[in-house]
Amino acid sequence: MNIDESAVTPAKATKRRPIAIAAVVVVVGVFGWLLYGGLDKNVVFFLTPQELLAKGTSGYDVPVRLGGQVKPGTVKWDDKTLRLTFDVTDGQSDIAVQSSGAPPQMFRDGQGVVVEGRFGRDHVFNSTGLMIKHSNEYRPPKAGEKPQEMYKTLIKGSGA
Amino acid sequence: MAFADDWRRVRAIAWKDLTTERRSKAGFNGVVALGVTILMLFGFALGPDTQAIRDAAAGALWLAALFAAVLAFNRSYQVELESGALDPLLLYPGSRWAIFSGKLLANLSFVGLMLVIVVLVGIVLFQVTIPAAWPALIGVLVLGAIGICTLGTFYASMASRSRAREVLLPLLLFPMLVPALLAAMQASKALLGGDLMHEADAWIKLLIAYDVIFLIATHLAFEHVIEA
Amino acid sequence: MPPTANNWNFVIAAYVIAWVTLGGYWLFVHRAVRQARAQYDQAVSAAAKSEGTSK
Amino acid sequence: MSTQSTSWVPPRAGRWPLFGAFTILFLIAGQVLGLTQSPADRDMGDLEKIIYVHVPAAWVMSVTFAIVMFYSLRYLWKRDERDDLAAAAAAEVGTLLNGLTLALGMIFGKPTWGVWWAWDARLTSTLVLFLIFIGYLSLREFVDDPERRAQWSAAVGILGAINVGIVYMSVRWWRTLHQMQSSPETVDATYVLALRVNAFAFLFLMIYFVRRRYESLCLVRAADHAAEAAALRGA
Repeated sequence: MNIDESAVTPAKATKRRPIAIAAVVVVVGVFGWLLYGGLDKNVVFFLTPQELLAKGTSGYDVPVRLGGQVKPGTVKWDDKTLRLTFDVTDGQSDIAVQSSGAPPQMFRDGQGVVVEGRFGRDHVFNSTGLMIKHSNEYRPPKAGEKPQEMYKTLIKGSGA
Repeated sequence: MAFADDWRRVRAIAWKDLTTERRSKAGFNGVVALGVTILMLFGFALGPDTQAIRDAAAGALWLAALFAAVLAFNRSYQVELESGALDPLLLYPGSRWAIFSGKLLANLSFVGLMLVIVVLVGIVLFQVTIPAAWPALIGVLVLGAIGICTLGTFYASMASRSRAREVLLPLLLFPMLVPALLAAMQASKALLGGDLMHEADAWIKLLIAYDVIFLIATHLAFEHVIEA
Repeated sequence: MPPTANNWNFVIAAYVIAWVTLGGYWLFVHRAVRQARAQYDQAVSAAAKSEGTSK
Repeated sequence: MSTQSTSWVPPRAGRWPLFGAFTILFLIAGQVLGLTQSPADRDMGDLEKIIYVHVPAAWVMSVTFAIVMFYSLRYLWKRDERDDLAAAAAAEVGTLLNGLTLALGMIFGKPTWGVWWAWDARLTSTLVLFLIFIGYLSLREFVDDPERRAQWSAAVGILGAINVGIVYMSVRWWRTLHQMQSSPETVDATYVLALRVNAFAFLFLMIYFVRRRYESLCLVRAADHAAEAAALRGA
């Protein structure tokens, strides 16, 4: 054991230590720059309504994801045509979304959603996919409250 | 002056590798042919929609370049392993990282040249209109090539000395390359489309950061990898 | 589809996958230990024998 | 180059089987607690029960890869073969938990989010981590020289384990479909107890798995050493 110890450890290791430390500092520095230098902009999974509207004409007719809350009171479900319309809001701006098919079961007023599709020139977002973005809260229903009441009233009688 | 010695070693190793490649042009021609073939296959896969092909051009170009480059990385050590030249190389006095730098430089020239040809063919095949910001696009190509070659040269030094190197190199390399490839593809795509949404900047920054981090990390780690 | 009817299917699928994976690995680990122990004992006794003959 | 001598004796089973039996009982208690004692969530109903397997698997996966990091660094520092074997054992268990996290997450995602998979930063980085460690395990499989294998896998293991930090922080750094980490403030007290019990049960199970795998890897290496020594002496 004591024979290979000296053979395995390079003799120059101590001499090169300052270089190694400098290198580690640079790596950590670059990593910090990555995180706090505004690079997070391009890794976002979705845009908020305000960000999408801010893009102006370049935001039209390109595939994007839009995320926000379902604005309470705007949900309309047509069980004949299976057409679903609602507004997505981030508190500042709203965008009307048109979707088809029954939504996921957690869909309700005020729920976080992400829709995939294209924002049309008529200022209606044509959705080809609807996802729920739920919070990190897990709570049982309060006394008298029934889970998923909203969904049942929304989809009732659709037979879907 | 010790640094000057190392630098001379870097150039000597790079020059030696490139000379070997120049003498046997078959390797280079084969790699370029593979890159062009993959581009053509992407063309078939995407179908007759010209606009769809244009949109997918950036992604297809980088993937074709990546698959072709992987062949080059294994080759760069294979020559030495077959002739038994790696052990005497390690016995020379001087820093081990110089070997890595030399190999990296050689691979970079090799892959860079391949990339130029593949991109030119890709521009024709995919009917890409060259954007006004073409110098930035060349910058993205250079940065992307550095990212791919740095990790490729590093992992090939292990994979080429294992059994099943053809499987092992992509298996180790591709997951680690995800950030670099994603950034290179997105930046190229944005620039080819005229960069209307001003996305390219952030992706180029990510590429620079990736290159710096892994250039340093691989140089530090190479010593542990090559001595075994 | 009625909203809650299929939920138990997902829950059951998740628990079955978790239990089968962990249980399967449990069996694998114990078999590996048993085999390694046998291999080691055999190697050690063989080494002891060869030491006895060479002396 | 593999001239390392065996100055070490392979570890014994000791009281670890007892620990294993205790872990199993603890895990069963935790799973029963989660399945029977937690009320349905107000939004996701009974689906909430999946968190008692998905979340512990994800948490303990991070701990396991931290162990890989620790022993890989220690190997490069001390050059003790056993550290390499410990890192290998942890990497195997970590990859298993990583795969489990992904599979259970997909089952959780379909009914709650509406999709099996989404290319957001959390899910993608978890998949990349999984693939990196598949590569790590393949590397060990394909390299025969033990010392070479140890040094290379230490390098790959350290580079790979850095990704754990990225996976963990991805939901804070970037806007993702996956929600942020839950904490006792965001999770009702009726769920917290079952979640904690299951998290510790998974942690104990992981420790047990890693220890027993380490034991078997050490035994195999020690058997090789003994055979080598016998061959040298016989020659």
